[in-house]
Formats: sequence, structure tokens, C-alpha cells
Amino acid sequence: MTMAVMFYLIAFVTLGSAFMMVISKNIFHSALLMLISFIGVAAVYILLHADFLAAVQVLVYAGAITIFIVFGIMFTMKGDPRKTNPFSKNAIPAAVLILLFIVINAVTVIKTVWPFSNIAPPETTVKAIADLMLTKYVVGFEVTAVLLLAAMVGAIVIVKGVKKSS
Amino acid sequence: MIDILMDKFLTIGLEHFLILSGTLFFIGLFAVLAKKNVIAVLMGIEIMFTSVNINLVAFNKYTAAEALLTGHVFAIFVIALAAAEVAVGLALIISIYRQRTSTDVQDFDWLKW
Amino acid sequence: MFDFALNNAWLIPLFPALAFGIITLFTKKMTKLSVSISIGTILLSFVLSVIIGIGVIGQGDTFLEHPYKAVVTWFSMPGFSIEVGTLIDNVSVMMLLVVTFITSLVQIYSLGYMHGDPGLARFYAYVSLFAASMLGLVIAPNLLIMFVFWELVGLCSYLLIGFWFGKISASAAAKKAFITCRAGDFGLLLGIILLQINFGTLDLQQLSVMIPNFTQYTGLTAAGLTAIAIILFLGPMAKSGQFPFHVWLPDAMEGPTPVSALIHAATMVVAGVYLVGRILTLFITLPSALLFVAIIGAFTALFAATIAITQTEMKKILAYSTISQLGYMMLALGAASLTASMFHLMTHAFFKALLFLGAGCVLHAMHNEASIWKYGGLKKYMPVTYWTFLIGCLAIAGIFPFAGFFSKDLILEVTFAASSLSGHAQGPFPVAYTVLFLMAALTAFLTAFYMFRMFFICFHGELRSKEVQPQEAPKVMTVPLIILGIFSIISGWVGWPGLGEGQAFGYFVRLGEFQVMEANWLLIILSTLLALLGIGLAALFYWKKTFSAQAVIERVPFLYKLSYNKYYIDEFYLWIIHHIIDKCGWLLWKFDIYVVDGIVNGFGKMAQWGGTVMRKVQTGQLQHYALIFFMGIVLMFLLLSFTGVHSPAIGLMGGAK
Amino acid sequence: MNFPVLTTILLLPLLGAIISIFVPKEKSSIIKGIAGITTFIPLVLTIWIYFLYYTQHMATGGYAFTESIPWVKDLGITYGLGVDGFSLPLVLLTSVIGFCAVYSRSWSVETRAKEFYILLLILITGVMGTFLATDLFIFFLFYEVVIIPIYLMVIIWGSGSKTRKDIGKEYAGMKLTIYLLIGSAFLLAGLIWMYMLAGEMLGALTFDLATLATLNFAPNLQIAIFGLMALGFLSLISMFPFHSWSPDGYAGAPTAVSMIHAGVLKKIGGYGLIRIGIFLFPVGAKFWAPVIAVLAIGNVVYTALISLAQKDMKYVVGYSSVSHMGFVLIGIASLSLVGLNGAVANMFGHGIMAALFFSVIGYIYGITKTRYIPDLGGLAHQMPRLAGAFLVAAMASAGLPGLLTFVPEVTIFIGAFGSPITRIPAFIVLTGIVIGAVYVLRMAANVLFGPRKEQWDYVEDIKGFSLLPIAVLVAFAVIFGLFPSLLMDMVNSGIQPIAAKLLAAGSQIGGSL
Repeated sequence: MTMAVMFYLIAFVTLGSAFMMVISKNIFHSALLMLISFIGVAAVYILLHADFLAAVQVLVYAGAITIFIVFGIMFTMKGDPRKTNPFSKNAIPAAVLILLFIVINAVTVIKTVWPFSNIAPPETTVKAIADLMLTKYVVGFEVTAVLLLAAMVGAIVIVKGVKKSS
Repeated sequence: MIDILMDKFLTIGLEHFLILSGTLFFIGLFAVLAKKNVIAVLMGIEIMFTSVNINLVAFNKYTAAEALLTGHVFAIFVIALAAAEVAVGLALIISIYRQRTSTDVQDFDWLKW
Repeated sequence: MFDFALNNAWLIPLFPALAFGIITLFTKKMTKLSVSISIGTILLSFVLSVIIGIGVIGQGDTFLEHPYKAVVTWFSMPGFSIEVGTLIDNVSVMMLLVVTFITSLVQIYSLGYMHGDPGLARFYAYVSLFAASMLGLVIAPNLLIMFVFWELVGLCSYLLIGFWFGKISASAAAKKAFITCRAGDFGLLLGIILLQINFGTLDLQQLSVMIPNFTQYTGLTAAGLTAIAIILFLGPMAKSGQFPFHVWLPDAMEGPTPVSALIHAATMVVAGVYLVGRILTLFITLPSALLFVAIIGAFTALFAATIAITQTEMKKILAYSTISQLGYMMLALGAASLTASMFHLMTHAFFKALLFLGAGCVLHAMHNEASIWKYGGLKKYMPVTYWTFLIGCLAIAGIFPFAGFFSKDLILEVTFAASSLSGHAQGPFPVAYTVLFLMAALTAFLTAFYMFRMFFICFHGELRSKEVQPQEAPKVMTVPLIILGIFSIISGWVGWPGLGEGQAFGYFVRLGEFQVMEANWLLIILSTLLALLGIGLAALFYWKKTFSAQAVIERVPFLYKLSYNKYYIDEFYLWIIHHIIDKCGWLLWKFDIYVVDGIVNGFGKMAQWGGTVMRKVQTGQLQHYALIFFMGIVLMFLLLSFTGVHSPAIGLMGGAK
Repeated sequence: MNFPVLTTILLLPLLGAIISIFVPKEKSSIIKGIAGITTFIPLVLTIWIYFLYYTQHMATGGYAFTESIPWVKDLGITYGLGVDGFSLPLVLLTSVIGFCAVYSRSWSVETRAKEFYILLLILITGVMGTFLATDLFIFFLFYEVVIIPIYLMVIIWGSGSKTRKDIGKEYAGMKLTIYLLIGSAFLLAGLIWMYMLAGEMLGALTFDLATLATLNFAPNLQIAIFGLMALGFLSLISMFPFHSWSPDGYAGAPTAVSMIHAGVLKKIGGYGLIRIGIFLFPVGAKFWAPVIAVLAIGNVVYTALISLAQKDMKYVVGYSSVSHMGFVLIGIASLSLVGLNGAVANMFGHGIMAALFFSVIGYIYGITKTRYIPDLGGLAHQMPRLAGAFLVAAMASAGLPGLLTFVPEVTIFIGAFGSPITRIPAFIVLTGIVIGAVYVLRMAANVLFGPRKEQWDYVEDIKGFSLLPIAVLVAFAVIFGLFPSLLMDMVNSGIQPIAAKLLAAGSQIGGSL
């Protein structure tokens, strides 16, 4: 019961803020609402016993990415901030489409019979994750590191532009 | 009947998380499809990324516990990817913005005939 | 000796062919050597022919009944097999002798006539090929092989008429000759193909056995076979310059004069007559086809004679006289007489070669001045030419005892025999033959007239041209003239009706049983009278000038113009070619470009237009693309959920278990 | 004998192309040398196996020198090569024309020579492969290989025409390529349909021609599949009204490509139609034969008349080659042994003749820079040898006896008149021999004869090594003309089984074929 209450509360916050983010006319408000939504997702992770992920979520999404976005907004903003985030002409068909999707998703999920497993998940996730990541998925781990580096270099190059050699 | 439904409703299980993550995903998609500002589009994409992670973790917990925490590991990879993505994406946006002085996706129509 | 020659008769055409090959490939630059090779090979062929000739004639009509035949397979497949080789009988021996003899003389004569021409080696190469093709035609055992050499003869005439290819008129005349003959060959080839299909063979001997009993071997009706015969006859018509295919022949005078002599006397043009003679059985079996041949022959004879009266160039007059004489030969064939036709072919070869070579001497002396009105009084400048030319004219006019007298008389006789006048005609069309006989008689008169018109204008009176000082031709040219002159006198005597069985020409060269021809004195007197009348009239007009030709022209200007302009037939053909065929080609070309291609391009345009319309869908808006993409997903999902989980589409997507 | 002679013939040009890739592009003479060698050796080998087959295998018939390596077993694809009396003349034709097209100084290409010769060698390999293949997949593979190099060669090294200023070489190349590709799409559809059907009937998938030939497809299917394949093959053989790519394409293409295209590539259409179409689907062939026969009239008479109106030498020859294909088509439509023999032999004859014609025209064009007939004239004064070759080509085009086109044409007509389907069309088609003589002689007269034109005095006659390809072609024209059994016996041995199949099909469905 407590679980249910928690879940519905968190879900309401997460979805509501995400939705508000979409319909907000002010891009700053959107960014802040997105932050709330991210934190909501972190709470969902906690509900799922994924404490480490919840921490990562807060750090990366709510911390880094939101900051990024806000910087982006500041770089590109001009004019009245209240009109910075309008809908495009596709809004109505997109809304219909999204509603359909949500319904389809819900129906599908409910109608599907899931193959549940009976094994209890490990209680301490951090160590288990570390084990996996540095043994079985070590290649992916390293590649991710390289990817991040590449993204960083790429981002710098793109923004800075290549100097034309004389 | 009502009881069963009520029970289903109150016992939080896999379905709940899936519906939550799906709905969140589609809200993000809504932003991608319907917003004019390219940064709002980017934000929609971020929402979509996170929602996917919920799926990964939820499935890991309810249906694939024997696979240890693979779902978590992949969620972390996705987060890393999202971070990289947002960095490059923003860089692109700024780069385009410098050329076109616009953040309106409708102005980005190089793909036109 | 004879057996050797007979067994190696295939060498006769091969020698000149080799000469052609050697000259074109190797010795073209060495003119003297080329000329020697060419003359040497044709003399070799001549010697071989003479050996065969003596042997064959010595054995009477043995070869007529049992021709010598030696063949090898040229190519074969089930249902169609062609043999190449030699077929020697009396007719082909006669032709061999005439062709090699005339060709040798012409080649020797050309030494003088063509002296100094830069293309001399080429000339001799062509003439050698010409001789080879004609000789091959003569001894061909098979209609298709005949056709092969027939076409090669056409090719050589093309090359030789267009020998001076720098002249546009020469190359046009060559083209005209080839194409006109081609038009006839259409018929000949069609006829040959139809014979092959119906009889399953093209072998001359087998055909001559099968055709008289054609109902046994084929499902053809007489009408069908007649149609084949007439179609086949188109080829000989074109080759032998019969109306309406005669147009190429006068133009062929653009070639060097020895070529004209060769083409018109002994080789190309008589090929048609010879071919019809070779398959005369076909025509004799079908009286209607025979009558067709006779009508064409007689009409051509008369028609060409009426044109020849008004022409002003020596070679043109001779050309029309050739057409006319070929008409005679066809008429003889049409009267079912191989003897008369071949006899006239032989004598005509001698005197016509003589006339042409004589004309060549005159042209040579007059520096290629064409119009006879510029000549005159050549008698005193060129006596040898004068006397030999006179022999030729008398021979063609049919004056006793010259060769033409005997052969022309024989033709008149056989026509007369087939006509209702004789009272014992056997064919189904005696009345028609009566008309033809009268036409032939009239032609005899006209022939004498126009030949002597030319003769008197050229050789008597005063020289009208002031620019040239004519001289007698060199020995190398006059000696052949003299030889031909002698033959023009004596060759007729072999056909003297009084010679009887075993001696006369008619005994050696015939189809069917030998029949002793009784001399028909009435006819002989009639034809001689007609000829003398023609000569006399010509003398009065053009020598003694008792009458003025101009006055006659002014009396009937229309007829004169019609004759002078050759009945406007060339113009008519030109008009057809330029206004119908060329226009047709042009129109079809435009049709091809704008309609056929238009449809093709239309498809291309349609694709392009479709692209222009459809590309508007590409807005460049990524959101549109994404929207449509996700709409597609929804649609697919809905589709699948309504078609059920077991639909193949679900299966493709991973499937429901 | 285990030496893979056919593979050598097939792949040597390709090897040459690969080697050429590594040669610096400035060294164009080395590249030409490589191309010359890698086409000369196949020529010698082809003549050798022609001789061997003629003396040893012809009596028994059937494939010889076969090679077979399984390639994709699941799909039944085999790398299978072999020659019989039907394909060997065409292989010989390919070798000769390939060699002549490559080996020439007169129409050799200087700009981007490396690319040109590489493409040319690939083209030769492609054409050769279609004739050598005994497996339909290999056949189709090489068939497709052929088309793309031609497109590049036409648009890069081609030339426009003075008489058709509205269209350029780009248009010509595009039209040619698209036409042939669309045709091959129909062919592919037919092939796959047949392949699936055969798979069901046999229980195993196979592309092997000999195995497929043992099957008897249902008559309706035969008609449908033959129709599809015929669309492909007939557009390649340029049947009216699918011919319009051909004159434009030949006029636009560089000389070497025109030679190969008119000489051999077109023949793939006829080859495929007989080897695949008639051999596998005799009933379908019988159904479509009247249509082909009637359209052949269009080919012969219609395009011959168009030829009369042309002022560009290449267009004359281009239309004439369409016209000549009409003879081939009517021979094919007769569906008789004699007619088919004639058709195949005529493909060979026309190939040599067209290559000779294009090479002569190419020489004239290369040296005078014009193909426009009114510009030319009296060239026989300046170049007697070339004029001789020109006349040989013209006469071969007119079907003169003693040259190699005559016997095939007569054979075609014997076959065509003998078959009730084609009797009437053949009669009309025969007029083509007259018109055919008119346009070639007219062209010859206007180009070669007439007064000497001083503007062409600088023109040199063909001599030395440049003469070689023309001399080779003339020699072929004369030798096969004088001794037609060299060709006809060979063709006959190859066509016999196909004719036997036709007969069998005729007795099976009742009535004569």
C-alpha cells in the first residue's frame, strides 16, 4: 500500500512535470520542469531498488545534462523568454499520435503475459554493478570511455570550428 | 472483478513501471515532434533516454534477475551515451545557430529537395 | 588432255579469280606485272576452254544428254544443301568459249585504250574478277551458285562502271546499275527460294527432271509455278536490261569503253539470257510464263530500238541496241528456242564487242568527245576502224553473210513458227506470237536504220569538230578489232540451216530433240529487205542528205522528244525515288524520332514529372519525417492487431508464440 | 585435358583490367599493351578451340571444354562454362571483335586512356561470359556486368552527332542503359519465375541449363515466361519498336564500344532468345513467333527506309544494324532448323560486318573529325585501302555472295518461307535486301566517290599496324564467305538439339510447330 502510494505519487510528479515541460511556453521553465522529471525518475529507480542508478541519475541528468541544456538555452536565446518555446504546426497531429501511442502501450503492456522470474535481485547493487562492468562488460565500459572522449572532442571541434589553414 | 482490478492497481508490479516509462517516453516524443525550439527537442530526447532506462531496470528486476544486474549496467551505458549525445547535440545546435541565428527546427530544412 | 581439262574445269574461273586476289593483295603497285598476270590467267582460261570446247564438240551431243558434273558440298544442313562445282554441257561450253575469248580480246585491247591510266592495275584486277564471276556463272551446277556468281558479276559491274570514281556521274551510274539489278535480284532470290522450298533442290539437272512433272513432286498448281517462274524472271530482266529495268544499261556507259564492251557483249547482260536458258524447262512447262518472257523480250527489243533512233552519243546508241538485241534473245527464249537465243547470244557477243571496241577507238581518237554530231568523215582518218565497224553494223543489221543475219533470221523463224501465220503453231497463244513476230520484224528494220544513221554520221561527210585531229588507234587496239571482225563474219555460218544433223549449231545447243530447220525463204527475203530498207533510208537521210532529218523532227516533235528523252522513264524513276521513297524514309525517320522515341522519352518524362511532384513530400523538416515515421508505426501496429497474431506479418516481426 | 581453357579466355581480359589498375595513368602505352595482349591470347585460344571442336566434337555435338564448380549450393548456382556449336561462333566473334576493338591505333583513346581500357576489358569479359555460361545465374550475372561500362564509356568518351543536335551523348548513353536495364528486369523476372517453378518440379533448386531443359513446363506458364524473357532479349536485339536506343547509342558511343555493341552485345539478345527462350519454352516460342515475325517486318523495312534518310554515317550503320536484326528475328520466328541456323549464322555475319563498318567509320571520323556525309566525299582518292575495306563492309551489309552475310541470309529465307508462320512476313522482309543495298551504296558513293576534295588531302591512308584489325575483320568476312560450311556446320550442330526440342514439343501438344 505504501509502495502504491509512493509509486503513484512519484509517477504523478515525473509525468506531470514532463508534460508541463512540453507545454510550457518558456524554455527556462521547461528546463526546470525537466529537472524535476529527472529527479522523479531517480525516485523511480529507488522504488526499483536501484540505488546506485538513482544516484547516477541525479548526478548526470539532473546535474550535468540540465546544466548543459541551460547553457545551450542561454547561448541561443533572444527576445522575450516567455515566447521562447512555442509549438510547431505539427502539434495537433503529434498530440493525437502520442495519445494513441500511450493507449497502445498501456493496452499492450497489460495484455501481455510476462515471464516473471522468481530469483530475488541482489540487495547491494554497487558492488554487483562494478563486478559486471569490470569483468563481463569491460570492453563496453572502455568503449564508452572512448566515446565520451570523442564526444567531448567532437563537441569542441564543432562549436569552435576548424581554422582555415592559410 | 473490481477486486481483481483494484488489486492489480495497488500491487505495484512490472506493468506499472512499463506504463510509466512508456508514457514518459511518448511525452518526450511529443516534445520532439511538436516543439519548435530545437533545445526543447533536445530536452524531449533526453526524457526519452531516461524513460528507456526505467524499462531496463524494471525488466532486470522482474523478469531477468538471473542475469544479475545487466540491466543496470546497460542503463549506465545509456546514461553515458546520453551525456555524450547532449554534448554533441548542443554543440551542433550552437554551431547551426551561429550560421542561421535561429533555433527554430523549421528553419533547418537542408534536407529539402 | 581433254579429260584433264574437263576434270579441272573449275580452274577456268579460278585463274582470273586468283589474278584478282594476287593483284589486289600484292602487285597493285607494279602495274606491268599486274597486267601480265591478268592477261596471262585469262589466256590460260581461254586455252582450257578451247581444249574442253574441242573435246565436247567433237563428241556431238553426248554432253547434251549426259553433262559432265563434278561437285563438292559447299554447305549443308538437313533440308538445305548446296553443292559447288562444275556442270559442263554444250551450252556452257559455248558460253565458256565466248566469254574467255571476248574477255581476252578486251583485256588486250585495254592495254592500248587504258594506257597510262593510274588505276590500270586496279582495272585489270576488276576485269579479272569480272571474268571469274562470269565463268563461274557459266559452269555453275546449281541455281544458288549461279546466283552467287550472278551477284558477283553485279559487284564487278559496279566496280567497273564506277571505275573512274572521281566522276560523280560514274559513281551514280555504278550505283544505279547495282541497285536496279538488286531490285531484280529480289525476284530472282525469291524465285530460287520458292523453288528450293517446293522442290527441295536447286540442282539444275534435278530441277530439269522434276519441273516437267511438278505435280508429282510438289503441291503446286500450274498457276503457282507460273507465278514462281515470273518472279524468278525478274532477275534476268534486270540483269539483261529488259523493260522496265533497262534504265541502268545506258548509264553504264560511264565506265571505260572496254568495260562497256565486256558488259554489253559477252558477260553481264547476257547472264540473264543464259540463266533463263539454263532453266528454260521451267518456262517451257508453263506456256503463260513463256509468253511473258516473249512479250517482255519483243517489247524491249522494239522499245529500245525506238529510243536508239534519236540518241546522239555513240555508246548510248550501242547501249540501246544492246537492250534491243537482248530483247531478241529473250524473245527467242520466249519462243521456246534455246538454240536461237544462244546462237544470237554468240554472234551478238562478237559483233557487239566489235562495235564497242570500235566506238572505243573512235572515242580515243576524238579525245572522249561524246556527241556524234561532232564526228564525221572519220573514214579517211581511221580506215581499220571504219571497215571493222562497217562489218559490225552490217552484222547487227542482219545482212547476208554476216553473223547477225543467221541468228536474227533464226529468231524470226522460231517466232514465226509459234505464231498463227505459220499455220502449224502448237502453243496456246499463236495470235500473241503473231504480234510479237511483227514487232520483231519492225525492230529489225529500226535496227538497221539507227545503226547506219550512226555509221553515216560518224564516218562519212566532213569532220565537224575543229579541235581534234583523229588518228588511227594503235595495233594493240586494232588487232582485236580485226579478229572480232573476222568472227563477226564467219560465226554465223555455224548456224547455217543447211548444215544438217551433227554439224549445225542447232544440233549442239538445243533443248529436247533436234529438229532440222527448213530455211524459210520468205522470211529470209523479208528480213533482208527490211534491213536493206533501213540502211537505205539511213543513207538517204544522213549520207546523201536527200531528206532532211530535221524536217521529220519538226513534223512530229512530240514523238522525237519522247524518244530522245527515253520516254522519261529515268525521270519517272528518279521522281519515285526522290519523292516517294526518300520522302517516305524521311517521314519514317521523323516518326521514329518523334513518335517511337517520343513514347520512350514520354516514359522518361513521366518519371521525371512524377519525381517533381513527389519530391514536394520532402519538406526538409525532420519533424515531418519523424511524425510520418511514427504514424507508420501506429498504422502497422493497428494493422497487425486487427489481422491477428498468427498473421504472417507478425511472424516477420518476431512473432507471437 | 584439364587446362581450364574457357576460364582463361573469360578471365584474361579481366586480369588485364586488374593489372591496368596498378599502372600509372600516364603510361597509356603500357595499358594499351596489356589490353592488346590480354585480348590477343583469348583470340588465339578461341580459334584453337574452334578448330578442336570443329574437328573432334562437332559430329557428336553437345557441350565441350566444360568446367563446373559449385558456387552457392543452397541456391543451385554453379560456375559452369562450356561451349557448343551454337555458342562457339559467338565466342569467336567476341574474341575477334574484342581484339579488334582494343587493338587499334586509329580510334584509340588518349584522354583518360587508363579508365577507358579498363572498362573496355570488363565489357569484353562480360560479353564473353554470357556466351560461355552454362548456368543461367552466371549468364545473367555477366549480362548485367555488360551494361554499366557501356554507360560510362558512352557518356565520357562518346560524341554527339551533327544530324541530331537536339540530343547529346549523355542522352544516348542514358537511353541505352535504361532501356537495357529495363529489359533485363523483365528477363530477371522471367528467370526467377522459371527458377522457382523448376525448383518445385525438380525438388531442388538449380540454374543449370541442361537440367532445366529436361523439364516440360505447362503451356500457359511457357507462354508467360517466354513473353517476359522475350521482352528482355528482344529489346537487347533491338526489335521494333524497342529499337530506338540502338542508333542513338551507336552514334554516341566511341568506336570501340560501337564495334562491340553492334558486333556482339546485340547478339546476346538473339543468343538468349534461342538458347533460353526457345530451348526451354518451345510452346511459348510458338505462341509468340507470329508477333516476332510481324515486328521483324518493322525492323527490316521500316528502319531500312529510315536509313535512307540519314546523313550521319554512324546513324546509317546504326539503323542498318537494327534492320539486319530483323533478318535474325524472322529466322528465329520461323522456328525451324534451317531458319534458326540462318539466324545464328547471320548474327555472326552481321557481327563481323558491323564491327568492320564501325571501325572504318571510326577511322574516318578519327582523322577527319566528321561523320556528316555531305562534308565528306571522294575519300577513295586519299585512302584507297580504307575505301576497299569500306566497300567490303558495304557489300557485306548488302548481303553480297562471297562475303559471310550471304549464306546466312539465304538460309534464313529458306527457313522462313518454309514455315507457315513466317511466310508472308518473310516476303515483305525480302524487300529489305533491295533497300539495304540502296542505303549502303548511297553512303559509299557519297563518302568514297566523287571528285577529290582538297580539304581532305592531309588525310593519310590506313597502313601498318592500324590496318591489322580491319584486315582481320575483312579476312574473316571473306574466309567465312567463301567457305560457309566452316560456320554452317558448326551452327547446325549447335542448333540440332534445340530444333529437336521444338519437334518434340510440337508432337506433344499436337500440330506442327
